[in-house]
Amino acid sequence: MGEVVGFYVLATLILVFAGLVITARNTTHSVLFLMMDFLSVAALYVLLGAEFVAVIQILVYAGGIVVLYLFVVMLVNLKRPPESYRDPRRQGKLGVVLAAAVLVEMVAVAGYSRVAPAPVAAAVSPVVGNTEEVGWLLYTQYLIPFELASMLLLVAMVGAILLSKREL
Amino acid sequence: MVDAVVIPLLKIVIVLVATLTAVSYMVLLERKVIAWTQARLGPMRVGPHGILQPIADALKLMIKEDITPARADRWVFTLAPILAMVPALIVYAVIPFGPAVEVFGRPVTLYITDINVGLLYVVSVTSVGVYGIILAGYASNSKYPMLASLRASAQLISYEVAVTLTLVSVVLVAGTLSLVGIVEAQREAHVWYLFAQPVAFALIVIGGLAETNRAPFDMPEAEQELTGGFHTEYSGMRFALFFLAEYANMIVVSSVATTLFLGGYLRPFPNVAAFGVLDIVPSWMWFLLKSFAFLYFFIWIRATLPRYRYDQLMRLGWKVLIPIAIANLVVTAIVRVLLVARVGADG
Amino acid sequence: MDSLWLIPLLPALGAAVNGLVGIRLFAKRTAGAVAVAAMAAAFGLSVLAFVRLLQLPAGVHEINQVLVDWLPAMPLATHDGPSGILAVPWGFRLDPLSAVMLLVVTGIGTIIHVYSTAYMAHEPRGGVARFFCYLNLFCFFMLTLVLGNNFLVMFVGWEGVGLCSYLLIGYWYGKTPASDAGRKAFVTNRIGDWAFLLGVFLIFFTFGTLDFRAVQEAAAAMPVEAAGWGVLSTIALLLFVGATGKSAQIPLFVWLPDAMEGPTPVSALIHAATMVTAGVYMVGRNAVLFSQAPMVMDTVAVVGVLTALMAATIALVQTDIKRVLAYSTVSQLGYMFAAMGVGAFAAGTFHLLTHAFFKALLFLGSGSVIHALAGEQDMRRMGGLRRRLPITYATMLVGTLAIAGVPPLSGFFSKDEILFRAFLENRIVWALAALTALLTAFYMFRLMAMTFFGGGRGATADAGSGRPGESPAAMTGPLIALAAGAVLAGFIGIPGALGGGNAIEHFLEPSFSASLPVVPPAAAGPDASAGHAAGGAPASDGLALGLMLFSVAVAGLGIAGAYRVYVQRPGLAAVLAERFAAPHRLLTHQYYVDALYDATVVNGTRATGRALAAVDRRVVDGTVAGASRLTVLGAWVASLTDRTLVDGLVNLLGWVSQEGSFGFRRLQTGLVQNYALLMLVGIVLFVGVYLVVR
Amino acid sequence: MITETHYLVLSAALFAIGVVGVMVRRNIVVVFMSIELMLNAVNINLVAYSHHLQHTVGQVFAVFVIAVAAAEAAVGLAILLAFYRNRETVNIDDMNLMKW
Amino acid sequence: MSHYLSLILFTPLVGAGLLLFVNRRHESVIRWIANAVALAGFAVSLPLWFIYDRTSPAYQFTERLPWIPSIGAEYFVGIDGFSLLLVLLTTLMGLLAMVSSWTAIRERVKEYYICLLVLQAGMLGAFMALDFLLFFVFWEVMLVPMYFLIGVWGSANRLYSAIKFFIYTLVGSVILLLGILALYFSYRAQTGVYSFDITAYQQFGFDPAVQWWAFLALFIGFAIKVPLFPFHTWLPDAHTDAPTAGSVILAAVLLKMGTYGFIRFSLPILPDATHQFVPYVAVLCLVGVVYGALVAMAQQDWKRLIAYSSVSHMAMVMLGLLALNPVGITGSILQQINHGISTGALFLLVGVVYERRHTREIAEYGGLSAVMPVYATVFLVMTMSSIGLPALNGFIGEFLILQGVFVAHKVWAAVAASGIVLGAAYMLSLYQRTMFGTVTNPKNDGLADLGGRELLTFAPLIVLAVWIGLYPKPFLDRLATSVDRVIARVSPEYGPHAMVECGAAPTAETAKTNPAAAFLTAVPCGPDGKPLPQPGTGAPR
Repeated sequence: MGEVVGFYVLATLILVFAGLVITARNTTHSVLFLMMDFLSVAALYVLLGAEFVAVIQILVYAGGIVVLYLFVVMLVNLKRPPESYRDPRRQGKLGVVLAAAVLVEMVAVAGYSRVAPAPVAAAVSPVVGNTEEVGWLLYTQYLIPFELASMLLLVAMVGAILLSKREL
Repeated sequence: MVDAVVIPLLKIVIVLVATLTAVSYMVLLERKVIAWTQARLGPMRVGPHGILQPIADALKLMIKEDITPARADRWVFTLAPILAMVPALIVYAVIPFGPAVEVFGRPVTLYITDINVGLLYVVSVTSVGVYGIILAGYASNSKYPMLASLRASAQLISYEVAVTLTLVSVVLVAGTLSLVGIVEAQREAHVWYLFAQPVAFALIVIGGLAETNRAPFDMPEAEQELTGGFHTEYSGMRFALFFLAEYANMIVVSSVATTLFLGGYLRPFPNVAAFGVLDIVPSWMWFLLKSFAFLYFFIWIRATLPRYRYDQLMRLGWKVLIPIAIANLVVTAIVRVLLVARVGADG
Repeated sequence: MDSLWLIPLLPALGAAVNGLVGIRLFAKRTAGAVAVAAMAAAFGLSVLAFVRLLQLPAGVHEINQVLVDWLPAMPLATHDGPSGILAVPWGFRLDPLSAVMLLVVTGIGTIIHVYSTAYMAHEPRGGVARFFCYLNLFCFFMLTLVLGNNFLVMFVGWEGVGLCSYLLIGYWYGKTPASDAGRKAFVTNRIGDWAFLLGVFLIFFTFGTLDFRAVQEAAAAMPVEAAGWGVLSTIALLLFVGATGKSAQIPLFVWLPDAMEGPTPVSALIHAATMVTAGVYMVGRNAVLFSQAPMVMDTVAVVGVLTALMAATIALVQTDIKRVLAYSTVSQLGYMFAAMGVGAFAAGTFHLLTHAFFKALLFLGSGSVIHALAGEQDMRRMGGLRRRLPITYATMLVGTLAIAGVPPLSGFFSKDEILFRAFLENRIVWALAALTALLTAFYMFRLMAMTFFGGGRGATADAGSGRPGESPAAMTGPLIALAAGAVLAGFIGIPGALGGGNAIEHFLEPSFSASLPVVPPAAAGPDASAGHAAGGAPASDGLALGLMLFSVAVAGLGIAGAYRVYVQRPGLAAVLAERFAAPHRLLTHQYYVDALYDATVVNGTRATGRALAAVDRRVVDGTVAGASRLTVLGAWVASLTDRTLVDGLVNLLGWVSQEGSFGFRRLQTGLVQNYALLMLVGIVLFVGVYLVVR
Repeated sequence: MITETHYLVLSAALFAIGVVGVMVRRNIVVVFMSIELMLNAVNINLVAYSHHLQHTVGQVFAVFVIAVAAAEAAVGLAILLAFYRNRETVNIDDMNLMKW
Repeated sequence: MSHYLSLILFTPLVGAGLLLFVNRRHESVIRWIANAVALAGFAVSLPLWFIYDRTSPAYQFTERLPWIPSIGAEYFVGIDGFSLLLVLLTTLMGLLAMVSSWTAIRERVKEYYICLLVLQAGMLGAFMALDFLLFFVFWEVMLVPMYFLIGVWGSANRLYSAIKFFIYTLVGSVILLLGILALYFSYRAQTGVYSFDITAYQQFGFDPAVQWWAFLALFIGFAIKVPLFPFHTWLPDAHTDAPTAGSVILAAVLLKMGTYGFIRFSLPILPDATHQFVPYVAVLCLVGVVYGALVAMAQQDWKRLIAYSSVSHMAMVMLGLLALNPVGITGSILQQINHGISTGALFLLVGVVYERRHTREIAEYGGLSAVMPVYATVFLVMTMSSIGLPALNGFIGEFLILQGVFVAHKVWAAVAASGIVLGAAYMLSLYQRTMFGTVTNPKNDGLADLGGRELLTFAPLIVLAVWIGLYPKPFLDRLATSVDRVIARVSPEYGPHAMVECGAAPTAETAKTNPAAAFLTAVPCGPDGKPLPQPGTGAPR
């Protein structure tokens, strides 16, 4: 019962906020809605029993990435109307149609697909608790992808610094 | 029903009221301490030794006109103080003021909840607190608040990295993210982590000062440069919220630092029976005493040190604190792997 | 006294102290004191060593001391197969010959060091220390030369004294003539050294050793090359060429007069008393070897006497007081070589000894004059100094009489001995030597007359009354000491004819013979080869006395002539010069030898160098450059082909694909969202296919 | 009863909203944010399946996705800043120089 | 198997790698690191001097690993006496070159030091390699940093000189490679083994025809490097335009590669061809000695003059090898060291004034003795060392060479010895023109004398010059067995070094020939246990 209510409330919030993100005229408001959206998603994760991902979602997305967006928004378009020029070759409407098609197709896929709930052994890790499990997997089975991800972050960091500094 | 709803609600109310009261009196304390430092008396008029001053202040702020600047972004202008205040308050959900005690024959924990990612929760919630400041600056549509908010956000994000890295080393020692777990780990380790992780403690203190925009890192509200900082355009109750949020954050930082490094609600030498006499002071009292010491330290620092320059601040954060934090983390990890018996099943 | 090596080491230490510390820190007096102390100590040790030598048991005439390996044993073929071993130790040897030289070098060296402390007193502080550093270093090398027991150690000293001579001549390096003279001296010497070195190589190749004693013995064992030219002659000639360089004989004498650019004590020590006699010493050292090569001996005698005569004639017309003395030195060295050449090794050495005294005395005296006249060296601007510089005058007079061969001064005995031996050996040599003696007496008294007699001229007059005064005691003292030596040195070699025992000759005898049976001088026959080897006095006392009287007369004639021309009738010299203008010019230009050398050897070498440099640049390097140009040309042709033919094909392909691409490129709008749109189409299709197929 | 299908539909809807944002908006910041929305949709999917299958690996991948998203945001915004400095605009239609 | 040589070899490379990670703007950090690495390189190599076993004829400290097994190439390093001295010379001169660059180089400091370090590694490798292909690789490795040193940090005409240097030596290298391959395939054809192992080649008798061609190829490759007349014209240009450190390394070490090549490869591997070629090569050497000296006399450029003097001296070194007897070869190797010391020092000295005045024109100087007395003194010592004044190092080398050559061929020695006279002429002329006279050029008035750092660079060279001059035995001892090995190949008529027992009392014979021997104690023993030779021994009776 609580789960159902929670899901629908959160789903509504997520979709509404997402819609507001792409429709708000003011970019700052878009960013704010994005933050709200992420917070809602984080709550959804809690609902799904993934506290760690939820916290990370807040920490990284809400606390980091969105702040970054906010920062950039403040730096680049405070006063100017953002969308003055429109390229005629860009098929925006066609995009919307295609998005609808994707939605339909995906829902269809979702409707068709039925994955058996327990084909995988439930407890592969010797630790208990959500965070511990994630950590365990990260540092054993997915160690190399994890290191690659950290490498990617490092490269991205260096790249971002190089790109955004005027001169070194 | 009582356990699930009433008691938590009661605890929330108590914590909120206590916090807001404490915040009010923090203001008074600060004014008094600084006055004494500067050989003045401080507020003396309202009540004996100005003891009622906070009430007067609160009244003043409530009845003051709440101005919204003409070209401000109204919604955001209002949202900002709320976004500043809310994270400061909801962090209290995981602060352990004391262990489980018996109240009216019913076991009651002296904390609202204990989640297993408590520390991460604290970090992530405080990281949201930065929005209040940025949005305040943005929404005011005015240059000084704008500058202040950019400064503040950069500062907060920068120091968050150092603080988080430092916290990881504490977590490494404790083996858990739960704040109660960390306190209990200190009991089992027979040592406050102040002594096990002195470097981390120093980093947290410095980082905490920066995270709460306290002197000597009070750049976002540097009066001399920015005419009051990000809340220049604010007045009345919305200003009061910012004001309260800052002090609430101070209390949060003190509480977390106490929990992590000073053994939280534990009395000194919790495992030594000979000091059992100290148990006459209740555990939550120990917690408050330690936190108070921290708060006092904050005020003391403000009265003592001059403000940093902004570039110095950033250099300190990125080039000193973060490398030290990483080094500390590495050393801790190595020591942990080599010396300390590993928890859990390590294959 | 097993520490011969200490004798050269002491001056080396003095040089090191003065050179490393003194130039920066020492006061002038300190620098001088250090150097003098080093030399005095070396002199003391030398005397001890000499005494030790005298005390050796009968039949033993040398002290040999080997320190360490210098060149360790290495196999090297000699003329008789690959079994030879080249090994050279740092070895020192004291025998009568080297003992005499040792005493000369350390004794006169000490005196001149003392003299220098006063003479150089006006130099800047660091300069004095530098001077004494060089001077001590010179003594070190000279002693090494004297004491070395093999050719290579001797060569160390041989070249080392050359270096010091170079440095000391160029002591006033600011003066171009001084540095020129230094370089000239060094390079000229090097030419001699070239021959010397080749001689050394040949010695090893022939004898398989470089040790003096071993070489002498081996040479003595070989037949005398009286008839034909052999390897010993070659060796001897090469060594003699080396000696002509060091001792300023024809043809390499030109450097010595120029060397007078150096400070006067240097001229006295190096270019009169010690270094220039190294050649004589070296010939003496290898007396046995030379004796085996009579043709070379004759060459030595002829070259020596010719040099003596030539230098004496040049000295007649020189006006620079030091140059007169320099030519006089060349002349006297010629005398010594003549002596060596006629086999009178002991006489030559004796003359070396006496010459060291009186020539050093003369140089120091001239230094005193120059010092008094504040640097004036031109005799035409002197005169009448007799009263002003009484001590200098007196001592120089002693020296002059000695060099002129007036009995009983030292020069008389030594020179007379040489003349006597030459008379026996080779009358032509004797005649020329006698003529030289006449000239010597003449030009020396010319020098005295122009300097000390007559009225004040030029510099003397300029100086006015009161100045110039007599030089300080540190200068006159050495003069007196040397004068005493010039008077007394002769008495160690009073010939048998005068009732003396000719002690020096007996003393030196072992050095000039191999380990052959010692032939008593009286028993030696008039036979030429035996005479070379033994060096006795085979003629009667009467002849000896007659020759003595003759040479005294010759000396007297020279003195009288000079007195007549330069004192009694001062104008006569100019008249004579005018009358014999052509010979006079020839003499004043030193027979144009310098000019000849400059024109041929020096400029020839330089021109060759320049020409070769041009060849190097144009031809040798030009070939390289030409090769590179050819390569570049080839590359150009290749690149032309490449551009037109090969590249053309590639370009064709490129052109085709380019033209084709123009059509497709419209697809690229550059708009991100268009690309995203295409992606989206892909997704839709993909998922659609998935849904249909599943 | 909420099944994983609900989550899938939610995620599909969120994804579609993101797609629309990418296709329609010309403010590149908003386009970026739309991409973040799409990534979140993916994450919802992953976490939902993690829940459904009772296996943590989905969350692990969600963490990876977040990491990649952070990297993408950092680099993307840096490029955007560089572009903005040169062109004084954030209009995506003005960014069409990368063509033939 | 010891890894000691690899340690020495890779120390500079590690330093170069380290420098890659230093920001180019931190010039003093770079300087400190580079100098510290060079010092470490020298310090690491120094123990070789002491632990090298001078009695063993084998290659020592060998290290052998497969490198390219399919063609038989190996990582095979080891040293004998020759390479011992040259390796030590390399590390020392590398250090000094490094120290001397402290203030001279102000641009592209980082690249400069990396070049120097890589160059040093290349040189060390070439001296250590016992695998022909490995040697060739190091030989080529040296080329590139030197090219950059000249081309980037050189003076006015640097590009021309750099390219000339590079192409000229590269041509030599290519021909050298042809020679190497000829030997390689010939070896394969005769033994069926693919190998570049020099130690095997040195034991192996190659077919005379192959020897002839291989010698010719090797000769051209090495002669260009020596450089032997008429292949020398790259040298003056390269020297003139190279920076000081480049000149120093070039003169002190790089030129030795050529002569080292002859002694390591040509002579022992191709003894028959060597005998055939000796007269022709010797004529080139003699021409080189005289020609180099004469041309040097006509130079107006300080560095050019010294460069031509190098041509003359290196021709002399070559001549010593061609004597094909122990003394000549020993002298030749010692003279390589001497030339490294004295010519290296002379280039350093030019560098000192060049750094102050930025001209090498001799006419621009004069009277420096007055303003720079210490400098003049050091210059004098090194000039004397260069022209072979006895008691300094140059004499020992020249004497041994000439003595050896004299035994082999008298006329050669007579002609070569004239180089000594000419050497004195041009060097003293240089000395006079620069040091003597009064200061006529006002720009020279205030020139600073040698500073502490500069003096420090010269101190070891002076010490070495005097040491070798007075007591070369330690150096010659270390060469003895290696020389024997080469001699056994080219002049088998010589046996191994004669060894005389020491410590014995003087024999009757000695006592007879040397009466004073009674005053001596027993035959003294040298520090190495060998007897000190007595005068008179070895003389024919």
